[in-house]
Amino acid sequence: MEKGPASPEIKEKVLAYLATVEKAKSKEIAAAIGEKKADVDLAVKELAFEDKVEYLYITTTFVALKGKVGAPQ
Amino acid sequence: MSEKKTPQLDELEKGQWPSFVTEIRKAAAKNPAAEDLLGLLERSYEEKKGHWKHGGIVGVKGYGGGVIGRYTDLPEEYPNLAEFHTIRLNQPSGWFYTTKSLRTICDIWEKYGSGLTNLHGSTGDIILLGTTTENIQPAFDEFSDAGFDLGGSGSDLRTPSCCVGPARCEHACYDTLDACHNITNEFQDELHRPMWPYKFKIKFSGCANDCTASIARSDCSIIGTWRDTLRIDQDAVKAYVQEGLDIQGAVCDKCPTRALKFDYKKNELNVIAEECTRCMHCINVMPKAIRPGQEKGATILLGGKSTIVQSAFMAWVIVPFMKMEDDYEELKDLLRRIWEWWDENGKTRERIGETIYRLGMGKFLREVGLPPVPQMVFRPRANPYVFWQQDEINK
Amino acid sequence: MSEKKTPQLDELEKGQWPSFVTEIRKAAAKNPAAEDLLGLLERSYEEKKGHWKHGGIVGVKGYGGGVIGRYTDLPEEYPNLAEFHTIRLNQPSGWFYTTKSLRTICDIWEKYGSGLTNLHGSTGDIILLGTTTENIQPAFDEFSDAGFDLGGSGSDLRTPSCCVGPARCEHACYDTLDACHNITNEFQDELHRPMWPYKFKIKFSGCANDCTASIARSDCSIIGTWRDTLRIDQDAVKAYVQEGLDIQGAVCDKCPTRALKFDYKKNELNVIAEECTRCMHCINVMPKAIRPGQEKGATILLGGKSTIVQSAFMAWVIVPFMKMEDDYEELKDLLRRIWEWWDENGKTRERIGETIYRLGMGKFLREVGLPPVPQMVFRPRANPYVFWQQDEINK
Amino acid sequence: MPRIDAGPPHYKEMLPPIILENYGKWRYHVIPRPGVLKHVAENGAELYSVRAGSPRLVSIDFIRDMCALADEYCDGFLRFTSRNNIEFLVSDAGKVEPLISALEAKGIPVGGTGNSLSNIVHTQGWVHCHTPATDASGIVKAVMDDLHEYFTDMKLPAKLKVAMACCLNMCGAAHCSDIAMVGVHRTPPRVNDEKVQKGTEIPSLVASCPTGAIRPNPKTKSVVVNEEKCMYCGNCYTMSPGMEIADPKNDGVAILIGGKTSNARTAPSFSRMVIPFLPNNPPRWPEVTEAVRHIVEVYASNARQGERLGEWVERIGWEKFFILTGIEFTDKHIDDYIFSRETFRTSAAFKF
Amino acid sequence: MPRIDAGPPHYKEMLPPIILENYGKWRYHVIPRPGVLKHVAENGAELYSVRAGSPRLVSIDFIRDMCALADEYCDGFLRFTSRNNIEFLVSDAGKVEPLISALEAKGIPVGGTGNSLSNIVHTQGWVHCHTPATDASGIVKAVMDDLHEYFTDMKLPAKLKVAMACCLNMCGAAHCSDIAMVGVHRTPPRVNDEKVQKGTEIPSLVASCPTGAIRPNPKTKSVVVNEEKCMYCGNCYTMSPGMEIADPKNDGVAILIGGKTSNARTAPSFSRMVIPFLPNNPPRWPEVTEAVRHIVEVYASNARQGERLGEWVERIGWEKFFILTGIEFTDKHIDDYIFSRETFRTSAAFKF
Ligand code: SRM
Ligand code: SRM
Ligand code: SRM
Ligand code: SRM
Ligand code: SF4
Ligand code: SF4
Ligand code: SF4
Ligand code: SF4
Ligand code: SF4
Ligand code: SF4
Ligand code: SF4
Ligand code: SF4
Repeated sequence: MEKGPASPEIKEKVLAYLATVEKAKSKEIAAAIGEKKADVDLAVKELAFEDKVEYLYITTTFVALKGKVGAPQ
Repeated sequence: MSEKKTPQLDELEKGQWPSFVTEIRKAAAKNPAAEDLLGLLERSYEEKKGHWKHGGIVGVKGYGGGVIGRYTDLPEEYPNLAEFHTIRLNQPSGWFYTTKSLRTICDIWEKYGSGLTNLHGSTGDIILLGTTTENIQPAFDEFSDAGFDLGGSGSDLRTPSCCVGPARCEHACYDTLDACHNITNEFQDELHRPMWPYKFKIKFSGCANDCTASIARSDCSIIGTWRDTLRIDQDAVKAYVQEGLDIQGAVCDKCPTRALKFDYKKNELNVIAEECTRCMHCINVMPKAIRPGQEKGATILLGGKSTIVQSAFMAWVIVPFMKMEDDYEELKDLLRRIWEWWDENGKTRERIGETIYRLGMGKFLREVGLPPVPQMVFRPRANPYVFWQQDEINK
Repeated sequence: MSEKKTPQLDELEKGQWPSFVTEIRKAAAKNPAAEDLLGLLERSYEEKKGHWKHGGIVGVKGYGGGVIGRYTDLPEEYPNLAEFHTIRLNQPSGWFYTTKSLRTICDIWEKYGSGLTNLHGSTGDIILLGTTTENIQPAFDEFSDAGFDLGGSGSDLRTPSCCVGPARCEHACYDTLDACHNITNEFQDELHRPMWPYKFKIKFSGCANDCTASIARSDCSIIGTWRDTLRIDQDAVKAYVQEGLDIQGAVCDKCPTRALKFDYKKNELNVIAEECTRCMHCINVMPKAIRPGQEKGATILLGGKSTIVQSAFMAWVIVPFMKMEDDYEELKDLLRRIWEWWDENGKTRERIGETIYRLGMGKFLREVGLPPVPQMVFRPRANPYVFWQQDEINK
Repeated sequence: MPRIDAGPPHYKEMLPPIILENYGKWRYHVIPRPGVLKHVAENGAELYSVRAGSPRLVSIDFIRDMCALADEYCDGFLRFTSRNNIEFLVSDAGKVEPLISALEAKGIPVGGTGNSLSNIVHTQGWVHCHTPATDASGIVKAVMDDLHEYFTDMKLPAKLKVAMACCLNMCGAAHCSDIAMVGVHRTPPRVNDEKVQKGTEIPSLVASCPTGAIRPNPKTKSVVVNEEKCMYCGNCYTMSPGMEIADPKNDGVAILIGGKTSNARTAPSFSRMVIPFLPNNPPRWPEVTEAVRHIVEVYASNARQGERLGEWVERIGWEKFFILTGIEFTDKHIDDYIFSRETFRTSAAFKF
Repeated sequence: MPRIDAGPPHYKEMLPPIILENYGKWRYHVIPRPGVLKHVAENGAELYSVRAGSPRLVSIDFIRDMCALADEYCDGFLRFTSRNNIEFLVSDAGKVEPLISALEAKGIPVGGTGNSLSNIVHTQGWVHCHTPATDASGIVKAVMDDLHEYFTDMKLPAKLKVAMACCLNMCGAAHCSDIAMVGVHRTPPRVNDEKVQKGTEIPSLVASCPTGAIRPNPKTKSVVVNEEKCMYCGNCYTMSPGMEIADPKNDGVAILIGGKTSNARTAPSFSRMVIPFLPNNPPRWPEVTEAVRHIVEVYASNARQGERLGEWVERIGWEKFFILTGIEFTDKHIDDYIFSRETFRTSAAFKF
């Protein structure tokens, strides 16, 4: 199933939201910006390729702006 | 190289079973991280505790999983273990390899990693144990060029795996290798970009022997079966009698539903079709004489997981019989509906089985659109606490 | 008297089974409350709902239970049901009566009540249905003079009951009637003065046939058993063979542990003593030939109750074998310790089984001082979530 | 001054001489005909117990009638069973048949022994309780009329224990019976704020709800019910008369089957729901009587000799039970409460 | 530019010609000797799979060694099993024995087929994980050394599947294995406030505790543990590195037995705890190896042919198992968690 390109507006909204938090689950992002979760997932995917966000595995997987959360001390 | 003493580990090089210590030592001969690992492990053996910190965030561009960050808590003493991450490579269906492909993996891993591996991880991946943050991306790039890709980790679809199936087993009721490969490729996004409440595992077994232990180890367990009647070759039955097999005792008496009748006089074995639950026992004992039926497919079970935290769950039947054909569209469609429901309803770190247990199977079935059938339960509920829907009551 | 039409109830006077409507009608002929009951019940049949209010507080001096207050919600229309309370009389062990004692009850109830009864209530009491607040005390006084006493209600010990046992049954492994009577008398305070988190029921069955359904219906179920080996009379076995009993099929094959071996040639039946679980099946089928062993006593089970609210619980083994002798001191002592623990730990309206389920069997056993034994479980725990005590760990 | 805490009468005062003499010395029994147990003592003494059906809800006239019979045929001794049958204790073999004739003349059935249907253990219903979802005595009468032949005959594969409970409190062993009829609600309680305010402890009421469906409503000093979460158990109504749960349009009867309490052969087991709802159709509840008869008949014609209802179903499998009876399987049959997990089929072996 | 989401290599590229030709056309198999499976295709083609034990944690040198053998004896094709054994896929019958000799010369055992002990499914332990209560590879090595004969021979009543998990996360099928060794903690986590403050979401941490033992401590901006309620599951440590649960003095190994996942004969079943704790005694864990061997031996000498460990215990009863093995039964064997109820003996029928 081809999902097509992500919506640029949603990508912006994701980035804007992530700037306000340390990290978030994509479900939370979707709720916060009022978009469908599937669309947010797609936006996050592209943003990850663009090196703007990254996935963090901290007992469950979160999304954060790239480099915002560091390695454990 | 190393001069450090490892008296405890040395003890584990004795004995008849091949030794993992010997393996680490082999790697240590060429790789300083592997060498430090010997020292660190000896220390753990002395102190009876591990020396690894909580995982950190490392990865490959565009991927949200497939790498497990690992750092020792004694970086001063074991500097080569300051970063010692794991890469999970998606194994080929059925864990089949050419020596060429395995050698390629070894070569790349020699270059970028400790030279230590697990063949395989419990989920099924090729586990490459120990590399640095810096080396992850270049290692991935080379593996990718060589035709390999990352497996899953985090809150995503985990690397599916399957039994040897039709490649080498006479019992396979569907093509487990093809199904595993097809589903894995279909859901690359789900595998590589974690976005769910928690992990989700799929395992494919070709028959009810369940050689991948899927019912215990996967959220979705796909077990081959048949809808018609098992097939008995009476000549082969007679041959088994000749060989001295106690058909009554070893086969009929152990059939859970007593569906098999052995006629001593004619040396004939017959099955009461509607009684057979396709448990595989008789076929296992007499593979030359008994075979699955011809209308083959799979039973889909959901919810398996291990103990943490709500207790272990075994997967339970949600579709008694599904044909495994047409590019698995029916299965894919079902998986999508299940994931959507779980994503909507699951709490963070809640496996699908736990979500259904918490919210009720009725709600799940209604919302995912699966018809309730008695095959879903060992027995109906003992309590009368039924939820009625608005359209079922009298206003 | 009554001119009111009861077309629906009339339908229930038809048919072969004796009719409770006919019974109410008989009482109605003499008693206005019983007459009103016919009307009220007909109304319930029309409206498909009950017409009784939540119970109220009524009772006998010095007693905290034994009377259930009941008021109709239609007192204007059915003035004789404005008060229609139930008196629970403690039945004699085994529900044995002389006609004289029954007639005495009838006479007193004719004087003070509606003339309607349940022989018996589900817990075992003589249920006297329908009297006024005013009449309760005088009725009690006369019952008391006639040798009867109240049963339990509310958060107290409920009226214990027992199977017919040694009075008429060859299987009885202890004296159920004596035990029931003795325990009832020992715990009159607990029976008559509610002081616990909730109700507590005891039922006595003489063997594992459990003819009082104690395992399902009582917090404490006391089931007769034996410690040695069941006794087989081979002559009687041969007689059953003569009569045509299929001993292999009807007895041996249905023994849950396959502990019985029938020798076709000698017509002899033997038991593997250590395999027998004393389920009673073989004895039930061949009472002339097989009897319980000689070292008799009882298994004590705890925690049975019906469905509200945590689901139904069946009672489980807490003492595999207890001798039922010495005035039942061992049992009494155990009951006191259990009640003390429950009183200390139970929440309001929490049955003992629910308290143990919530707090854990380990804690219960340790604090009540019962030794853990494998007989307490069908199987050990599947999870590894063990609680360790301070004195069991290394400091 | 009445005696206090004197306890029940001593049972020994109630026992006929033959029992006093042979107490604990019974050797074996046989069932010479349906409804009659013959117990033989070690010394050869013979006691005949004639078991008679009773509606349980009886008038003193009925009791006096029975006493008259007991005086005539058994020297004034009788007992009741744990299932509310009457047992006449006859020590003179010659009096058994005359007693039976006398009982039958009065319309009292004799039976309930051996492989038969015994009396239905039941509860108060609309006759005396405040929480019923249906009547008890009425359904019991209708079902016993319908299944009468199974009481007077011993033609079932094994004993058949039927129970009736008029609400989910399940007074009786409905939860462990071969067949249980249970009164059920299907709509959430309607909160009567006024009644709740009067004398209900709000915290206890909130705590009483097993699914956490009740929240306090500080404004009204009462509570509100989250209807989505409510499973109509009625426990809140037991706590407060303000939680009006009775709903004539939707209350009715559920059927559960396959429980037992004896330990013979198989462990005691819970009854399982096979019909989640049948309507309340007084006076004779035809849907209920038909459903019960149907289950009894399918059982009687399919089970093996000696197999209790639940043992039969467990042997053939529940999926087969639904096929054989034609009863529809729905999402309501699947447990979604605390111990649901153990009921899910965690196996790929089942029948189609 | 690396490929993204290209997926794993196609399995068909990895299959030897004999498999490509007979894919889905296998007719039956036999086990000519321990460690060798002979699969015969419909057209009579014969494939010999030689199964060899592996420590799983292997170096690239080991893999290259195995590749060399595969090149020599099976045209460069091999596979691994779901229990981490290596299978050499030999299409030339004459090469089977030479291959076995070559393997044995290298100290690689051949076996694990039919009624034998197969390889132990296991996990990371001190080698790579952050949460272990014990090591995995070390115990596995010690146990496999000790039980070697059961791998190379087929003298057990049935297949024996052993698993090892180094903490209660139980990575692997330990919860459904014939024998499972599981790393356990026995003391509550020690809260390291500083670490908790750094990067732990307190509400998630509190919610992670299954027994509600963790409460927030607003003063320290950390949490406190109610030690009475803690059952040492370690889930809080997974959530936060500040919940230090590892305790060298008290961590160790529990033994669970009797699980299975196949549907043959009996339904898949969970493993049950029989030894709640054995001490961590590296390097060879003598208490653990002895306990496992003892259970295997009692099973081997008591079970019937074809009976899996759990099937045997369920037939004889767990009370009998404790007698036969002499293992002490304690309060720790009795479940006190969510699904405890189903494990209680609600029956008066049991063995003494
Ligand atoms: C590597 C592996 C063990 C091995 O040596 O083989 C493994 C290792 C870890 N598992 Fe696992 N699990 C591995 C297979 C499993 C399995 C078995 C399976 O997949 O068949 C299970 C049981 C089945 C299941 O999923 O329930 C399993 C159940 C867990 C759990 C408990 C999850 C649960 O809901 O019950 C956790 C805890 C968690 O996720 O926070 C966990 C967590 C972990 C973590 C990530 C530790 C953590 O808390 O973050 C471990 C990383 C170790 C490391 O540093 O390398 N691992 N884990 C396995 C993955 C290899 C692979 O990809 O092939
Ligand atoms: C009269 C009787 C039914 C009958 O027609 O036989 C009865 C009637 C009531 N029961 Fe019961 N129970 C009666 C035996 C039982 C039994 C059976 C038994 O004792 O063997 C049970 C199931 C076993 C058990 O105890 O769990 C039973 C389980 C309940 C429950 C649920 C308790 C639970 O924890 O599961 C309640 C609800 C409550 O206590 O609030 C209850 C509550 C009631 C109340 C008091 C209603 C209430 O909520 O206040 C009923 C009074 C009716 C009335 O107005 O007369 N009754 N109740 C039985 C007592 C007669 C007697 O003393 O001989
Ligand atoms: C009179 C009574 C005891 C009492 O103190 O009142 C009684 C009396 C006898 N029972 Fe019972 N049982 C009585 C209630 C029970 C109950 C409880 C109940 O019905 O609620 C049970 C457990 C029910 C269950 O399992 O769900 C019960 C399960 C048995 C069994 C086991 C049946 C089975 O195979 O599961 C036997 C053995 C047998 O009949 O083979 C038995 C056997 C007997 C014997 C044969 C014992 C004897 O040797 O005297 C008595 C005659 C049985 C008969 O009716 O054929 N009795 N029996 C009860 C009669 C109730 C009635 O009126 O029908
Ligand atoms: C190679 C492998 C599949 C794979 O894709 O890797 C496999 C292969 C076969 N299995 Fe399996 N099973 C394999 C793991 C399993 C598992 C999973 C596990 O071990 O974790 C199970 C379920 C375990 C459980 O129940 O706990 C499993 C349960 C069976 C059974 C059912 C045994 C039983 O009676 O319970 C059979 C039937 C039999 O052997 O009679 C079976 C039969 C077979 C047969 C005979 C099928 C065939 O005709 O080819 C194969 C040879 C069995 C042998 O070793 O004697 N296979 N088999 C796995 C080898 C693992 C190993 O190295 O030992
Ligand atoms: S699960 Fe069935 S088909 Fe797959 S390898 Fe095992 S026996 Fe063969
Ligand atoms: S597959 Fe299992 S259930 Fe079916 S006949 Fe064979 S042994 Fe019986
Ligand atoms: S429980 Fe046993 S002793 Fe009591 S009446 Fe029933 S069969 Fe007899
Ligand atoms: S009492 Fe039950 S377990 Fe014991 S021998 Fe008889 S049938 Fe078997
Ligand atoms: S079952 Fe319910 S309605 Fe019936 S008597 Fe018991 S409490 Fe009352
Ligand atoms: S009926 Fe039961 S579930 Fe519904 S609100 Fe009342 S207590 Fe809660
Ligand atoms: S079982 Fe526990 S310690 Fe072992 S690898 Fe899995 S998560 Fe780590
Ligand atoms: S170890 Fe488990 S039980 Fe103990 S505090 Fe942590 S999460 Fe809670």
